[in-house]
Amino acid sequence: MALYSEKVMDHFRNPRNVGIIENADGIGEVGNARCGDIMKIYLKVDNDIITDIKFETFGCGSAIASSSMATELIKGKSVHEAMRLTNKAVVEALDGLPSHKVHCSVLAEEAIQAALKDYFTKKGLPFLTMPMTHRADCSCHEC
Amino acid sequence: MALYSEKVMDHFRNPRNVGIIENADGIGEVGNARCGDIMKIYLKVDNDIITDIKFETFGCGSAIASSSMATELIKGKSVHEAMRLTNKAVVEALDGLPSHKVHCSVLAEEAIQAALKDYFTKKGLPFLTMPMTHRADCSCHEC
Amino acid sequence: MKIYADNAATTRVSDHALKAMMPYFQEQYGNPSSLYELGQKAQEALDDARGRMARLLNCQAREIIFTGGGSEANNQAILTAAKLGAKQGKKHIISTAFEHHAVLHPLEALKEEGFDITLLDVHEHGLVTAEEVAQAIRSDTCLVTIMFANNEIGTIQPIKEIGKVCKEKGVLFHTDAVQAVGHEPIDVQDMNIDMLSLSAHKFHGPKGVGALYVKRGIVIAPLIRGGAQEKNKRAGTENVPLIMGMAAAMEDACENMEENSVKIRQMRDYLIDEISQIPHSVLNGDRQQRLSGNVNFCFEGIEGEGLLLLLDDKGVCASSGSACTSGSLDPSHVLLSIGRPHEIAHGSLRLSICEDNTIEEMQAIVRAVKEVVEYLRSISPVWTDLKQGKQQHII
Amino acid sequence: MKIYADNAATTRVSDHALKAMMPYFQEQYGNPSSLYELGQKAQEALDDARGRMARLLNCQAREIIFTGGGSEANNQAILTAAKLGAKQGKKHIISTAFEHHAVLHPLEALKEEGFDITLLDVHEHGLVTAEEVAQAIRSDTCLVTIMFANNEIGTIQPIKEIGKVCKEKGVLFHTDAVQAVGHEPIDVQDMNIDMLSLSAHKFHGPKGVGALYVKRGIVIAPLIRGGAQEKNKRAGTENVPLIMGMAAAMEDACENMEENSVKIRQMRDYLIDEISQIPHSVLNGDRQQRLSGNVNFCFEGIEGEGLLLLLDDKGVCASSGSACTSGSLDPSHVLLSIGRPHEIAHGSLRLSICEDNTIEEMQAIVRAVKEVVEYLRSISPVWTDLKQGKQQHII
Ligand SMILES: Cc1ncc(COP(=O)(O)O)c(C=O)c1O
Ligand SMILES: Cc1ncc(COP(=O)(O)O)c(C=O)c1O
Repeated sequence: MALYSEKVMDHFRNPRNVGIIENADGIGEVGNARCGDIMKIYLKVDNDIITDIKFETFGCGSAIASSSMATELIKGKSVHEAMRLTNKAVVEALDGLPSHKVHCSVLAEEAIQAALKDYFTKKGLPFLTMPMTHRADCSCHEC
Repeated sequence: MALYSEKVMDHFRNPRNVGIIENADGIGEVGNARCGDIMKIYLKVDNDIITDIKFETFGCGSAIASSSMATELIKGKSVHEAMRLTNKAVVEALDGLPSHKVHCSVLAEEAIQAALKDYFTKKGLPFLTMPMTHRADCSCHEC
Repeated sequence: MKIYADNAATTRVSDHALKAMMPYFQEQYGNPSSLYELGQKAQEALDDARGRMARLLNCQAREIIFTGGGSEANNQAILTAAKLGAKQGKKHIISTAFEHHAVLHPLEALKEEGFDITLLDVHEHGLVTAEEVAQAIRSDTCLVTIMFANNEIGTIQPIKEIGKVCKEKGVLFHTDAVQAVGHEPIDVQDMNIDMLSLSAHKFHGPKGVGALYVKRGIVIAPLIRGGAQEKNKRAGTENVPLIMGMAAAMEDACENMEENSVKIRQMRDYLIDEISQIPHSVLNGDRQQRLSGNVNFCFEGIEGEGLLLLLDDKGVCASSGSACTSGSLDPSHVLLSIGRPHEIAHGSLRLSICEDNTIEEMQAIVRAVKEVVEYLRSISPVWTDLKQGKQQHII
Repeated sequence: MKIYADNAATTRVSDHALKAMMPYFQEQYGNPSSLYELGQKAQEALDDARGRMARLLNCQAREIIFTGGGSEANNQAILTAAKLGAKQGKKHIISTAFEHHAVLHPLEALKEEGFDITLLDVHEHGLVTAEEVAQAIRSDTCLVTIMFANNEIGTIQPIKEIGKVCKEKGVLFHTDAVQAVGHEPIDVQDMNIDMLSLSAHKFHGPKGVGALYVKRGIVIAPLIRGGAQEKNKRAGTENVPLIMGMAAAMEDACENMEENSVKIRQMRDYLIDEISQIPHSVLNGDRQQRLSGNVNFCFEGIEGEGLLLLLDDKGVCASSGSACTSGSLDPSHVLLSIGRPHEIAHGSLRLSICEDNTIEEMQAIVRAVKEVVEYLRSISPVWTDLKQGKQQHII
């Protein structure tokens, strides 16, 4: 397939960490069905380490692959490391995305940020978002 | 060839009555080189009968074929019969001409009229042209 | 093995069409405008193709212009009507909300030039009525352009009735029949069609060639200007081989139409019946007034692209709307036009079948669709919410 | 046996080009906009063809738009420049008197829209100079469009020098290179060409497909609107097979250009030398600055159509000007532009040869031309007058 890299197709066809975590320590959901993409991330955190992570995604091939790759990239990492995950890292790990699909990687980053924020909030800790100047704009015309 | 009928191609390839008559009794020349068509008709008349007729033509395939056919149609006829030759008769005898080539048959008619007029004039006889309402217009844009 | 179920996007060139093209690439390759035999033979071939196509539409050969495809034909038809309209001070055009972009985009361009465009509603079933057209016609209407059959949801418009209305009101009527030619019976005279666009690659002819029928007496505006080809109405050396392929394919399609559509409709109905069993799915477009080969569904809780990619993995070639907008992230304007909300419109599947398909293929398609929809729902947060009652089902 | 000597009208599709096309009619027939593998493979093929053609022109792949031929490319280039010009209030266009109708007719249409068109004189040799272009450029000039090589008399314009002038003056420069691509070395960057039109069937590719090169940064106006193909610049399902044939043919033509042109030029020079011996004949167009394969003569006292028909009878396929105006009764505007009087311009012959021709064929052509010219003069009243001194020879 010319549209997507082998890596994208692999993560799309065999997404890692699909599912739900009951009693998750942090949950983040971004996107909306109008735009055609929703990602939901569930975190299990033990001693600041992300011991388990799951996702559910409604969206195109690259949205599913981005979710899968993003969860892989932070699984087993500390929440602080996870906060530094950028969409760029996701795109690179996927061997690239077509330009009109880059917004999927942005969504994945945002979903993880949202889950982390939920985790910090639940713990009563302050949450400082990273400056996200590197972000590609969402190119969906509807939102 | 789709452009021209078999008849046209036959008269173009093997034109009848090509040439010059020295001391002709009537000569007619019509058209001009600017427009791409010149026909010249030579008549030999004996006792009002066209005993010989020749033509020279500068022009396209249908101009040559029209000259050839027109001369055939009046050869051996009386000058009065010849005066009634119409371009329509030439077109019909040729099994048709493409619409943008009909003016060639008109030229042939005119060339014969001109030659007859010359004959009558030389004889000091009045010459009454036929009303030529049936004529297609010359479609050459230059004249 | 691959199952090709995207015949509305394009079709495989038939053996007969290919055979009709072959002599014109390397043997009868003359330019039809050339005087010598090689050229005149090409001209004769063109004349012959034009005559045969005209017969199939019930028009005269000189009423057909060959174009580089359906889009070009649509653009030229609309330009023609706009030029004629502008001359008479009539700058109102009526169309529908779910036309192909090759109609909508030229209309948008005309809007910028001061034309007033009315896009009729196609309602939930994807159909307009002749009465609605009649009501929309104004004294300054210069064109009604309504597609014969929709390319996404396959609904067939009441063209004959619309033609009658346009004739009565004296308004030009164009129909984009790209999806209909070779699939539905068409008679331009009986249906009072003034202009009609067609494209060869939708009926097993080659891509990149089409035709525009324009009723005698209508002054056609050229879109491509230059040489005197097509009686000065469309410049460019004629694409002789592809035109011969188009004529052959159109003949086959029209002559075998009845037989083919019985077979195709049977497969289509099987697909519709089976896929309808998937919970929270909905057929798009009227079930009766639709192309024999068109199936179009929306599934709640999933998005179309993933569906297509996984179907491809299972050997099924399908689409989620029109092929030419697949790069876009927006949901199909056609599905929105029949009132599907955005969230549903994203999850669509079009299957378009032809006489070369088999019932075994249909069974495989149904299996694949059911599996893939179920899988994608299993990883969808939307579906989870629906299941848990956190959101209400729309369909 | 037929001798084809009208390669400027169209060419025979090469074996290689045909072979490149064949897989895309019945096997890789997918729509390049489709998501599934069959479609994506077609897309990859298109990308590949685009890249290969770009390399041959020394431009980037994204600077190439595929079109339905040379006429369409010319129309789109001119439309693009006109739209850009009109926006800036610049409505002056410079071209030459002997452009192809696919340039002249769009320019005439623009004239009606208020554009001012300067057609440069091409002088007796059929050449313009860069200085003349420079002098004609005004502050409101939005486009210079000058053909690379003339289709009738084969003269090659000083494109690089003209490109330099246009660059210096900041004016868009388009060249109709339909007769030059595959025959003359072209480097759009080195030559400062902003837009370039080409057509496959002039270099042993198929008819009905071409391309427009547009330098990055120039906002291209669509001529055919609709789907998102060609990045929204040219709607319509891509003609994959023919595009593949075009790329293959262009590669062959460019790669073998030097070798071919040595051979072709030798045959051309033989023809010119021999035909020049016919009394009262004249070569049209500069002898040096001309296409390797072009021979064009006027003969006094005869008319071209008869010449062509009789040559055809002798097995020689030739033309008297451009193929696409052969239905016309007017003499060629190209011959008039180089100052040939009407009476001479009617009696023209174009022979355009390619690498598939042989020197034996050239000998047969020369014999045939000599015989036919002599015969037609023998039945021409004009020739009689010239012989008898009643008219003066012009040539
Ligand atoms: C110089 C030139 N420009 C444009 C064209 C038009 O090309 P096409 O016939 O592919 O539209 C031709 C030939 O027909 C040509 O010789
Ligand atoms: C309804 C309709 N109109 C127009 C077109 C455009 O035809 P083409 O791709 O031949 O330009 C298509 C298909 O692409 C279509 O389905």
